[in-house]
Amino acid sequence: MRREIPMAITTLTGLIMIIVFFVPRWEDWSDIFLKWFTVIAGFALVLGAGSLLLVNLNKISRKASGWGYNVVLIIGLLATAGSGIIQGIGPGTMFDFIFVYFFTPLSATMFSLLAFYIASAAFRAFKAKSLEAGLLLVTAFIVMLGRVPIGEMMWNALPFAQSIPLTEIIEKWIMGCFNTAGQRAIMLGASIGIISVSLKILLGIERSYLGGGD
Amino acid sequence: MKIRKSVFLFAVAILTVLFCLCAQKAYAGKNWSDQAFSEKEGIAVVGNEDKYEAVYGISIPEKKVIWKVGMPKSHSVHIEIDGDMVILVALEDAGFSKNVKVVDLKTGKVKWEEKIPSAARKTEVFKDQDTIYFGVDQDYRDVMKAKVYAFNKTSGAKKWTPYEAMGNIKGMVPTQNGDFILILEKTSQAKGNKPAEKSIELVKIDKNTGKDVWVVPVKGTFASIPTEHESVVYFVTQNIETVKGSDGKETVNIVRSFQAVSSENGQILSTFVFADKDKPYGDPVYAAGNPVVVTEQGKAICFESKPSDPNKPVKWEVDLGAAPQSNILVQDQLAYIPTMKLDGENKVYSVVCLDTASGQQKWTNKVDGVPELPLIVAKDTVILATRITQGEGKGQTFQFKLQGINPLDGKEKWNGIADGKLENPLFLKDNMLFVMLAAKKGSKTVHIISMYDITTGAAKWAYETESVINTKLFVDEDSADFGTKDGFVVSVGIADGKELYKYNAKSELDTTIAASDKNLGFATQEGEYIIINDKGVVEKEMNLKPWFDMKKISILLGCLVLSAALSWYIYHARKGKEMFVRKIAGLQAIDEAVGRSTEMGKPVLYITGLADVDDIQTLASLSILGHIAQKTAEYDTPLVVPCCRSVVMSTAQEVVKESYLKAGRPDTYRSENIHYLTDDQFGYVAGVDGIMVREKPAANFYMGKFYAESLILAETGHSTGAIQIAGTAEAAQLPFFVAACDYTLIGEELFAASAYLSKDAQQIGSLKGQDMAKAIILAVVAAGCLLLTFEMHWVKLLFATQ
Amino acid sequence: MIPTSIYNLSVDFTGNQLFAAAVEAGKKFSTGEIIGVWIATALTIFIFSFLYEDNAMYKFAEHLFVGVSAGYVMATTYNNVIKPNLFGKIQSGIVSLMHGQFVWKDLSFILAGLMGLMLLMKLVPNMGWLSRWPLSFMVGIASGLGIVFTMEALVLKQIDATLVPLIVKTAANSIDIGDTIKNWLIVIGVCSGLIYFYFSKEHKGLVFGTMSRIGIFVLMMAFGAAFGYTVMARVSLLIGRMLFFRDQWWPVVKATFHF
Amino acid sequence: MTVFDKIKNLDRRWIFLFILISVIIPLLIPLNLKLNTSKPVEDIYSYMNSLPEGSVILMSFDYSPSTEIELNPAAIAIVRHAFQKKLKVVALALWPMGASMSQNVLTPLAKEYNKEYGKDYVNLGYKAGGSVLLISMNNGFATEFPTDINGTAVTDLPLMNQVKDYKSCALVVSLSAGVPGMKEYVQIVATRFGSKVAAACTAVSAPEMYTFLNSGQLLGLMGGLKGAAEYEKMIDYNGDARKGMDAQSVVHLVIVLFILFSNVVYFVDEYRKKTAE
Repeated sequence: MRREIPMAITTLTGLIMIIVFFVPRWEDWSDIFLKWFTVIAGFALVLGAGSLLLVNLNKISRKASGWGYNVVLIIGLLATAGSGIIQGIGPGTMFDFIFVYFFTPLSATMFSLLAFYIASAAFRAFKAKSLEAGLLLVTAFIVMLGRVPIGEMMWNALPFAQSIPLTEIIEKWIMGCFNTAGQRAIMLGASIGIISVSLKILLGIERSYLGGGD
Repeated sequence: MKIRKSVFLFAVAILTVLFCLCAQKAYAGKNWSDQAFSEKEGIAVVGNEDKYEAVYGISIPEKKVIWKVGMPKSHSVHIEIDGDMVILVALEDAGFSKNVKVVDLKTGKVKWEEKIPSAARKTEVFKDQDTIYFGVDQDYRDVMKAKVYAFNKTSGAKKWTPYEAMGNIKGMVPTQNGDFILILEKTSQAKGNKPAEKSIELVKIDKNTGKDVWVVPVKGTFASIPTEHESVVYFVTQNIETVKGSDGKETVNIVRSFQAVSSENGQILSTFVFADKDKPYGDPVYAAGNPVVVTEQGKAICFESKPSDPNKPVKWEVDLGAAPQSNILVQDQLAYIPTMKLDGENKVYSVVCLDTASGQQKWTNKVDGVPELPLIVAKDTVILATRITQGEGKGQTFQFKLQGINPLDGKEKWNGIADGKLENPLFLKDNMLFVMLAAKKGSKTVHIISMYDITTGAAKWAYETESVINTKLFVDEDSADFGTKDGFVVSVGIADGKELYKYNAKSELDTTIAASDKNLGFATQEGEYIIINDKGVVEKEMNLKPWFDMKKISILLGCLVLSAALSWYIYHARKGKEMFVRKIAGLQAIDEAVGRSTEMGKPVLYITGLADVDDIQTLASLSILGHIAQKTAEYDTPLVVPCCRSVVMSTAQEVVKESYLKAGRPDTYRSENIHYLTDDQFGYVAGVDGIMVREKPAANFYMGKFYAESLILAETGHSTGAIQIAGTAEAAQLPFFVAACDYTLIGEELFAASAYLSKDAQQIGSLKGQDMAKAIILAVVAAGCLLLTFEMHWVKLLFATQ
Repeated sequence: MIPTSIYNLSVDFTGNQLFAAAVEAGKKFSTGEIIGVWIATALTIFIFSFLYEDNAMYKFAEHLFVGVSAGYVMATTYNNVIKPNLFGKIQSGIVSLMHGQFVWKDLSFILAGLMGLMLLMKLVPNMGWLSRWPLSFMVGIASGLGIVFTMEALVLKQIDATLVPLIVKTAANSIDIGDTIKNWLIVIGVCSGLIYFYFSKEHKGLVFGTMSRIGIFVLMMAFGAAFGYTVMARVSLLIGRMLFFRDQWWPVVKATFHF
Repeated sequence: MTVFDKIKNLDRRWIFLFILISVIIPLLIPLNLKLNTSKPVEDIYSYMNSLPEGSVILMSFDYSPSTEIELNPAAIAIVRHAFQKKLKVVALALWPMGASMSQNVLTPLAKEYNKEYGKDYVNLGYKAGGSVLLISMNNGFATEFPTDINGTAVTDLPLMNQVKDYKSCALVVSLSAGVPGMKEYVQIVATRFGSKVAAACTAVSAPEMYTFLNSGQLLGLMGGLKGAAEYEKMIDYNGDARKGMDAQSVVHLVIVLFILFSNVVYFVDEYRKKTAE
C-alpha cells in the first residue's frame, strides 16, 4: 500500500490538472494547486537547509582540510536567511545590503565567466573532423563574424558581396531557416518525449521517482 | 494482428479528421463587453469577449439567461441593440474576416449572419432606418483597399454591390438626406529618406445605389474628425512641408488648414490656412450655423458657412490673449471658454465669454484653480469645476471647487469647495450633480461621492468609502449605485447619501449596472451574472462560464491522438511483442564512463539539472540516475549528486538508495553524497565547480533542464579531464553541451534514455509509440503545407490555440 | 510554459549606470556604500581568479556564494511564498469563517501546509513513507500539466509555424524564388530532424538513412548558428562586468582616497 | 614535448588572457572601428530627423537591469537625438524595473541638454497590464497614468496637456527585452491604432522582428548593442555601445582566429600522423 497510494495520488492529481485545464468553471484550481506546489517546495527547503548544514558541520567537526571555508558558508547562510526572515527583505535592510554587495556581484561575475568559456569551448570543439563538425564550425564562424562590424568589413571586401548582403545570409538563411528548422525539430521531438513520460507517469509505468522500500 | 493495426490506424485517421473538423470551429479569445440594455424589455445583452465567445441575452425581470449566441474568434464583440434586434459584430478577427450576426432581442434567433472579408483593422458601422453599412479595410500586401457593404437590417440582403476604393477608412459621416460621406486616407510608399505621404479623399455615397456621387481629394492628413453641419463637412488637415533654407538646411513645417466641403456637390467651399504654429484645439463647434475654432495659441476664429470668396472664409477673428484649457461650450449664441494665461511665472485662469455673432468679448471672469473638465450648462447656469493645488511633491493637497456662473454677466452665483481631487467625470441628472473625489485622510485615501443641487450650489450630502469606485454611477429614482474595486456593489440613497446596502459580489464588476423593476444586473470578472434586488439581496447568480472551453478543442484532440498512439504500443509491448530499438551513442558510453571512474578510483558526478520535480526533464533525469546508481553500486564507485532543489535532493536520495538495494550493496549507500547546495543558478554552479576541481570526478553526467550555466559546468568539467555525458531538451543549451561534452543526448533522446536503459517491455513500447506520434506529425505537416500551397488558409486555424 | 520555479533564473544586476547616474548628480557616498563596493570588487576579483586556477580566494568566494544564495532563496521563499500563500490565505480563510462565510479556496491551503509537513516526515524514522504523498502530488501536477501545456505551447504551435506554402507568390503573382526555397528548406529541415529522432528504425536505407543524415546536418547547423549567435550576448556580460569597475568601483576609489 | 605538441595542447588560460585583454583595451582606448549603418536603424534616424521641432516621441522602457547593457545605450542614443532635435520625450515602462531604467537615462541627459521636466520630457513610470494597458491607453494616457513617476498629477505637466493619446505622438519607441514589449506595440499600437512604432531590442530577439519590418508594421529596428552603436555613429556620439561594439568585434575576431588556428594545427597534426605511418 505504501506504493499504491502515492501512485494513485499522482494519477488523480494529474487527471485533475488536465480536466481543470479544459473546464473554465474550475480553472482557478489549476492556480491553487500550483500555489500549493510552491508552499510544499517551500517546506522542502528545510530539508535542503538541513542537508547543507549537516554536510558542512560534519566537515567542520572532523576538522577536514579546508574546514574554514565551510564556516564561511554557514555564516553566509545564517546571516542571509536570518536577516531576511527576521528583518524582512525590503530596501535598506541588511538582507538588501547582502543582496546588492555580495549576491549580485558574485552572480554577475559567475555569469560573465561564460565569455571566457565560450571562447575556450569554441577553440577546442570547432575542428573540421567530420562533415557534421564542419557544418557546426562553418555556421558558427559565419554568424560570429557576421554579427560584428569587422565581419561586415571583411565580407564587403569580397567581390560578390554587393549582391548578397551578409545580414540577409545570417538573419534569413542561417537563423531564419536552418536554425529555426533545427530548433523546431528538437522542440517537437522533446515535446513528444515530455508527453510520453507524463503519460507513463500517469499510467504508473514510470515510477522511479518513488524510489523503493515498499 | 494485421487487422488490428489497420483498425488502429483507421481510428487515428478518424480522430485526426475529427480534430480538423472540430478545430476549425475552435473558438478563442476575458472580459465581458459592456452590457447593452433594452429598458423596454428589461433584457441585458452581454458578451464574454476574450475567452469564450458567446453573447448572452439575460432577462432581468425573468432572472434568467434567455438565449445564447456563439460568436467566432475575435478580440471583442461589438453589441448594439436596435429596436427588437441585436447587432453583433465580432471585431478584429485574427483570421481574414469580420463576422456580423443580427439576432432577435427576445428569442436570440439569428436572423441573418454575414462574413465580411477584412484586414485586422477597425470597422466603421453606420446604420439608418432599414440598412446597416459596414466600412472595412482590406489589406493586400502593400495595397490598402477599402470596401463599404450595405445590408438590409431585417433580411440581411445585400442592398448593392460593395463600394470599393483605395485607402484606409477613417470614418463615415452621415449627411442630412441620409447619404453618407466616406472618408479615406491614402498612403504613398516611403522612398529612401522621404517618409510615406498621406492624403485624404472624401467620397459621397448614394445610399440607394452604392455609387459615389462625388470624390474630393484633399492634401495632408486629418488633425480632427470630420463632422457635417448643415450640409457642409468641416475638418482640419495637417500637412508636413519641407522647406530648404538659404543655408541648404532643411526645415520641416506643419501646415494646418481648416476645410469646408459641401456635402451636396463636393465643392470645396473654403480653405483656411492657419498661421504658423497656430494649432486648433479640440474640434470645431457650431454657433448659429457657423463653425468656431479656437487655437492652442488663443485665437478664436469663426468661419462663414458658405463664404462668397473661398479663400476668405473668416467671419471674425479675435485674440483671447490666453490659451484654451478645455473645449468651447456654446449656448444661445454665446461661447464660453476656460483659458489660461501666463503672468510672469504665474498661471492665471479665467472663463471667457464671446458673442458668436460678432466675436465680441462679453465678459471675462477670473477663476482660482485649474479648470478640470469642460463646462456644462444646467438651469441657466454655467458650471465650472476647478482644482486648487497647494504645496508640492508628496505633501501636495488638492481641493475641488464647483462654481455656478451667471451666463449673462459672468458673475458667480454660488460655489462649493471640498477636499480632494476629481476622479471621474461629473454626472448630471435633473437638478443633481454627482461629483466623485479622492481625498487624503491621514495616511489613507478615501473616495467621496457628493451630490450638489445645482440650483443653489449647496452640497446635499457626501458619502465616503475607502474602496476605489470603478464603475460608472448608476442613478435611478431613489438611489445611486456603483461597484468598487474590492468587489462590492454599493447603493446610496439619493436623498440623504445614506448607504442603503453593500453587496459582496466577491469580484470586481466587469460591466456597468443595468436595472429593471428595482432589480440590478451586472457581470463580474469571475464570469457570473448577478441580479440583486433593492435590498441588496441576491435574486439570482448565473455562472456563464462554459463547461468546456471550445478554444482548447484542438489541444484535447491532439492529446487524445498522441496518447492513443502511445498507449497502443505500450499495450502491445505488454502483450509480449518484441520491438527493435536503435542504439543511442550517449547511453552506450555510460558503462565506459563509470568503468573508467572505477579504474581511476575517482567518483562519478551526476547533475539533475536546475529545474524542480515539476519539470518532466528532471523526472526523466531521476530515472536515468537510478540506472547509473545501480552501476556505481555494482562497481563500488562513489556517486556524488549535488542538487539544486530540495525536493529533487530528497527524491534523488530515495532513487539512489533503491538502486543500491537492488544491486545488493545497501551498506555502501551514503546519503550525504546526495546533498543540497542552493536553489540559485550561479551559486549552484560555483559550488559544483568547486566539487569538480577538488574531488576531480572521472565521469560527469548532466541530465535535465539547464540554462546558461550549462557551458560553465561542461567547460570546468572538461578542464578536470572527466568523461562528460550530457542530455537536455533545452534547445538553447544543446549547442554548448555538443561543443564541450563527449556525448550529448539531444532532446527526445533524454526522455527515451530511461526506457532504453530499463529494457522494460512497456517502456520500449512507449518508444515505438513516440515514433508513431512523430509519423502523425510528419503527415500533418506534409498535408498542411500542400493545402496551404493551394491557398487553403483555413488549415492554419486548426492549430490555433488562442 | 511549465512553471518551473518561483525564482527568476536570470540574474538582475542592480544597475551600474544607476550608480553612475547618482554619482553624476553629485551624490556623496555613505560609509556603507563605500564598504559595499569594495566588497563587491574583491568578490568579483576572487571569482575571476578561478580562471587561472582553483585557489583560496575562489574557495572563499565559492563557499560564501553557496551560503549566501541558499540563505537568499530561503528568505525570499519565506517572504514571498510561505507568508502570503500559506499564513496569509489560512488567516483570511479563518477571518471569513468567523464572519460565517466558508471560503474553501483559502482554507484549502491548510491541506498544502499539511502536505509540506508530511514532506518533512522524511526526517522521522519509520515515517519516511509519508513524504511520498506530497511528492506524488507534485509529480502529478507536473505530469498533468506536462501533457496539456506541451500540447498547447509546443506541439500545436510548432506545427502551426511549420505550415507554410510550398510556392510563395509575390504581389505581382510571380513566384518568389527566395521565399519558396526557404519554405522548402524549413519543411525538409523539420521533417528530417524529426526522422533523426526515430528510435524503432535503424538509420539505414533511403528514407531513414538519408533523411536522418540530413536531419543531423540541420541540427548541427542549428547548433553552430545558436552558438555563434550567443557569443555576442556572453561578451556583453563581460563588458558589463568591466563597466562595473568604471562606473562603480572607480568613483568609490576616488571617494575612499579623497582625490 | 615539442613546440608543436605544446601548441596542440594549448593551455586554455592563454585564451582567457586574450579575451580579457581584447575586452579591456577597446573599453579604455576607443578603436573607432568602421561601422556600417543598416537600413532598419537608418530608418529610425531619418524619420526622427524629419520630425518638426516640438514633436513628441513616446518611449517605452520594457527591460530590466539584466539587459541594461544592451538596451541602455539604445535608449540614451534616441533620447540624445531627440533632445538635440528639440523633440519632446514621454517615457513609460511596461516592466516594473523599467521605471528606474528610464530615470537613469533621462535625468542625466536632461541635465546635459538643459531640459526642463514637465515641459520637455515626462516620465510616467511603470504600470502593469501589458497589452491590455496599451489598448486602454488609446482612450487617453491620462486615464491610465493619472500621475507621473513622482506622483505629480499629469494635468499639472504642460507637456501632458499636449500629449493625450497615441495620435499626439509622432513616434512610439519600444525598448524591449521580451514580453510585454515591442511585439505588443507592433500588434496593438502600430497595427490596431496605426501609429508609427520603432523598436530597440536585445540581439537575441532581433531576428523574429524582421517579419514586422518587412511588412512595414515596424518603422525601424535597433538590434542589440550593434544597433545602438550604429545610431550613436549617426548622431556622432561615442558612447558605451560603440566602445562595446569595438570590444565585441575584437573578441569575436580573437575567437575566430583561435578557431582557425586550432584547425590549422589539427590538419597539420593529421598530416604528420599520416606521414609518420
